[in-house]
Amino acid sequence: MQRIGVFVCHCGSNIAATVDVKKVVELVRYEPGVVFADDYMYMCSEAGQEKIIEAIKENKLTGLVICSCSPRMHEKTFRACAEKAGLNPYMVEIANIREQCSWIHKDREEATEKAVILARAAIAKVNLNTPLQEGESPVIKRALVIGGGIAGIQTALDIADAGYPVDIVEREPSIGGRMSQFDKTFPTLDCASCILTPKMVEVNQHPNITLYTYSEVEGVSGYVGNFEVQIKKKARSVDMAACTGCGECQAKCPLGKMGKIPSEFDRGLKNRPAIYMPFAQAVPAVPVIDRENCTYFKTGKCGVCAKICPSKAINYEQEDEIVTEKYGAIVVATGFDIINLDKYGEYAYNESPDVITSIELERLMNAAGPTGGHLERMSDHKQPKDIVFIQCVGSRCDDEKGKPYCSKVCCMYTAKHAMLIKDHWPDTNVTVFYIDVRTPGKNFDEFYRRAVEQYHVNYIKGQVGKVIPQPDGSLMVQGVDLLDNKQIMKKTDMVVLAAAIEPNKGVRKIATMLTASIDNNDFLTEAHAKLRPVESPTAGIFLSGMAQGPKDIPETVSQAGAAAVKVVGLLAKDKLKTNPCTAKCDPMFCNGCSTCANVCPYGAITYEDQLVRGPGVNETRRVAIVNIALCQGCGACTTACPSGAMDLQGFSNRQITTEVDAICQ
Amino acid sequence: MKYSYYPGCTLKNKAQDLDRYARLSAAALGFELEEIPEWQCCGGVYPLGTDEIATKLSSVRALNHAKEQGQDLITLCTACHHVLKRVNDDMKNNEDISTRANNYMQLDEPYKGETSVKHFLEVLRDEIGFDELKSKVVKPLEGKKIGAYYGCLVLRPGKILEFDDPENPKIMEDFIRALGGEPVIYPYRNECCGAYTSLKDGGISQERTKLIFDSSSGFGADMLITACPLCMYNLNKSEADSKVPVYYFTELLAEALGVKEGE
Amino acid sequence: MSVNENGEFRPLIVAFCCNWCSYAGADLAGSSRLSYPADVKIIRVPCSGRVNPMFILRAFERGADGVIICGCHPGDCHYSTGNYYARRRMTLLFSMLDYIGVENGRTRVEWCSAAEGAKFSKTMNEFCEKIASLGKNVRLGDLRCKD
Amino acid sequence: MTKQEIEKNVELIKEISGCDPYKCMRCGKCSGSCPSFNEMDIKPHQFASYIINGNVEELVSSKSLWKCLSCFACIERCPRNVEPGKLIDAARQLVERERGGDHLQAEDIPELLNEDVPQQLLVSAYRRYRR
Repeated sequence: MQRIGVFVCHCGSNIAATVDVKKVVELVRYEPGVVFADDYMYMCSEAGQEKIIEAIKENKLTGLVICSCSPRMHEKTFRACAEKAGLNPYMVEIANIREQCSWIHKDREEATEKAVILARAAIAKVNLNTPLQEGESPVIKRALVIGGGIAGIQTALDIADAGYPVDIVEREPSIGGRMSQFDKTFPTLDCASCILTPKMVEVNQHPNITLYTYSEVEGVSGYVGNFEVQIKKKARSVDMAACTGCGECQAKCPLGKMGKIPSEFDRGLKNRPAIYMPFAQAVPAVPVIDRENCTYFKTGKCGVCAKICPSKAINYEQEDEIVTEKYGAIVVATGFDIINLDKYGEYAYNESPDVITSIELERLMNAAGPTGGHLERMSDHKQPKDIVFIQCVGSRCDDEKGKPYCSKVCCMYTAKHAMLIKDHWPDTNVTVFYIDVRTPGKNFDEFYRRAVEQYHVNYIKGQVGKVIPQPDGSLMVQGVDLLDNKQIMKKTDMVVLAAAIEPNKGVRKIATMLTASIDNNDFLTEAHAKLRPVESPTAGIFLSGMAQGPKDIPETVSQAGAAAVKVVGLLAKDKLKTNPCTAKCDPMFCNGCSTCANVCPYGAITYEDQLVRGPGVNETRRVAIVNIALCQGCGACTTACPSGAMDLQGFSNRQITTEVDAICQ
Repeated sequence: MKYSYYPGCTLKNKAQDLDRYARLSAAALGFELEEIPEWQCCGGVYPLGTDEIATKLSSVRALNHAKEQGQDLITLCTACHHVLKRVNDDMKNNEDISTRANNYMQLDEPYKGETSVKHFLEVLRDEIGFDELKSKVVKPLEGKKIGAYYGCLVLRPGKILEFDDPENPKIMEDFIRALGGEPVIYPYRNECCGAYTSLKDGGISQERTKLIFDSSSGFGADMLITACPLCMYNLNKSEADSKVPVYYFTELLAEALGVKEGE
Repeated sequence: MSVNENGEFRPLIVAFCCNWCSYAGADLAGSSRLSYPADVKIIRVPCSGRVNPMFILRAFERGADGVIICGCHPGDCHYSTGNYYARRRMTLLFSMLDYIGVENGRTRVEWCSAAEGAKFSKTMNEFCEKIASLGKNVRLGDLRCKD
Repeated sequence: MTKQEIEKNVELIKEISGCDPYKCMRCGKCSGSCPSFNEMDIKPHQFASYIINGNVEELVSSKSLWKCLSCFACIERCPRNVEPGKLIDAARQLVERERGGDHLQAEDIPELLNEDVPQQLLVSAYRRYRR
């Protein structure tokens, strides 16, 4: 018989305001097995834990029930506390009377009654708990970073500097990501490539970093400390070792002059050859052949690049290659893109070349961009004298077209764009239509105010209804000034749309492979929104950058560093404790039918011939064996098992049944 | 192919051309418009109120008739198209309206939005196909720069009508191309002409139609086509200097198919 | 099942929630203060695939008026496939239960992610309303437990 | 209107329109789209706040009711699914359903007619302006 102690937490007034904790203590005191019951203001506090330890020692407790917040919050805390007092940590059960009781019910009597029932269920379960021992599994001391933008780069550098090998997998031919497309960065206006390029070079030269560019993650298996990942290195058609990056090939590619392939890097504002480096500072400085467009791959004729390459690096025969590597931790830094604007026909983005997105404007203002940094209209290559910015295109929407969240960076980059334009071409009129200007961040509001006060950028509160291309090539912007209560018809030369940010399209596939959860907007979810912001709920998976939610560069770099620290903390361990709540087979009932192995997602079940001895049985037969290093404790096998031989420790059939009984009294 | 056809009030009267040329063209293209017997007026306006039931019943009758015939329901007038499609959507997706309307109707089998409502243009695009139409053209409208005037009722709300992209439609432009004309794309093609208020309040329509003609003429249109008798009336009444002739799209269709003078 | 002092029927509802998505969704409903009736009592399981039909039968046997199983959305299962097994298994079980008189409305499988606190609360409210409209469950009860 | 009447009318407008005015974030895209903006005294982006704040009396006596063209531009473009066009239509219903609320009298029709007026203009005017 267990000797159970029940501890009811007030959680300040979080629980006590709705649940009569004293009454709970009185009512559970006489439950079977309970020898001690008490309440306290904050059970999770130092003093609260001391109280528990004392009670365990004084009353020789063998099991604990803590009636408190969600086990997802403090189960670990109380298990550690039990362990301190010499009790097996798996003899602790939590009755969730905060999130699932006091916070959602208003009626005190009702909530108290429910709290008692939840406590009873936990007590009933502890009565059947058995001490469980955590296993151990080794940690592979190597990390994988998916995505080579500023987030991935920073995470990889920090891990590598701590002394652990890191691999970066980047889908594009070069690392650098979105930031490499930008011109200047807010709020200090330093040049994006000036601060990014050195980091890219450092990544390339770091002895602890291996780069897989033009590569994608194809498959992931394993678990924290022990992932096995397949990486597909797409055929570059260029021998990386031989290529010197001289650029002859892309200069001579006949398709370069024909201007048929829009450059992805320049967002279609410029064309590129079929063999290309996305931009001059690409890392690695090795071009790729875009096989879908290359004449040689389409018709078998051409071969100019192979002929002129001085180092004979072109290899048309190269094939995709799959590399398999093992990692202890994986960081997802897949970044973002902006939404497709096809559904926003009212802004004439598809009709007029002079309606552009902010990223296109970055390229247009970038000295290395398609116009050499000269701001011009794509229709007639004239410098615009009047520019209108439209904010929140697809952000903060509650319809089918847009995104419900604030994209967070648009207010600041628009202020940046406005100031840079005014700086270079002071006689340009700049107007910004905004709903709200959101500038939380160090020196951010000052930055925005500078745009208004020093540069006289015209900020109009109100949204634009329609952008109307005019026969003379200008654009008429029909919007509203909500503060003046006037409809505005404004003639302009160029319109820049702050399109909503969305997670990179590939993230869904990657999240599925990693069993990392994503939210309704496809952003990766954190293990805890406040307390574990750079970890995925799936152990061993970490989050860095925009993949987790909209954020600017300073925030991304901080998060990237935080993710790196978490990874290093994991890799620094030689062994990890494994979840002891694993499946266990009772050979007495097992007939080796293989049903369990078929449903096990981890391949943790094997079979062996065993001598089974029991009442009326004495034979050697095939029975299931669970590999506890692989078993993750999902319990699929226990439900599938036709003979009831398979059970899950910590969530056994008897334990759950007794919980059902306790609730249905 | 046979379709149930809902002409609507105006096509029997002021907009007989829209109707007549559509029938001639349909015959030339090999499909038949079978007019619903004893159809009732749709009311010309979709009643937005969620509690408006009686005003939707005439549409439900037409829709149910098409269902009984096992045919799709075709309209030409954009207002009828708008009303019928939206009522049909209510009958399909709004349980409350559907139940109450069916309670009134006392049909043998309740109507649940089974009929598919199509605008004549949609039939051309989705059933006949513009390529096929192009091959049947005998008198292509060569050299004609034609602006399509959609108006509002045929496009919006896009998620219910599902006619075309409500902000950047192209069905009428594709139609013009199929007839051999040159479509002129101008931004006011989906802006309202103010027609609903023109009976009591002509001022707005004058202002709106001027914007429409200025924009279309500015981009080089020699003529406009429309599917809406209400827009036709309004555009015709415009006093804009930039005014160009306006035709029903079916008239150009009949002309291109060489059946305009037939009868 | 219980009847409160006003003679009002208070259903007894057991919810099995997987640890990774729906239990977290229930927590989120709590921290967002999105209420649902206290009639719902949640039992935490590692995965919806852990829910043995035995548990559901036991609940009805002991007087539950409704049982709901919540798991991760298809494709999002923490263990990859557990919810698919749960879905298939429960389809069969529920049709069997319906056959013996435990109406389909009393049993339900619902997907709820860790981010869907609002959905969790909405689902529970709907389910409670449904059970309240169906009234007390009279089938499967273990008569030995009754007075 | 008494306080009760106002509350009743607010509820009625919400019910008839099927819209939730609380979803409005005051972005003004409706007013930036409205072809009749300059004709209106209460502007489309204000409809929601008039209802939220219970200023129903002003709203129902506003000329905006009769100036809306029912072009659905605000409904199409509203990023929050508030759909101001439906709100103003519901306010118009409220007026027309009152005794004597008709905005168009049958005896006025002959004067408004000309030989080109299409039938649907009359039909729709009847439906829009009369109970």
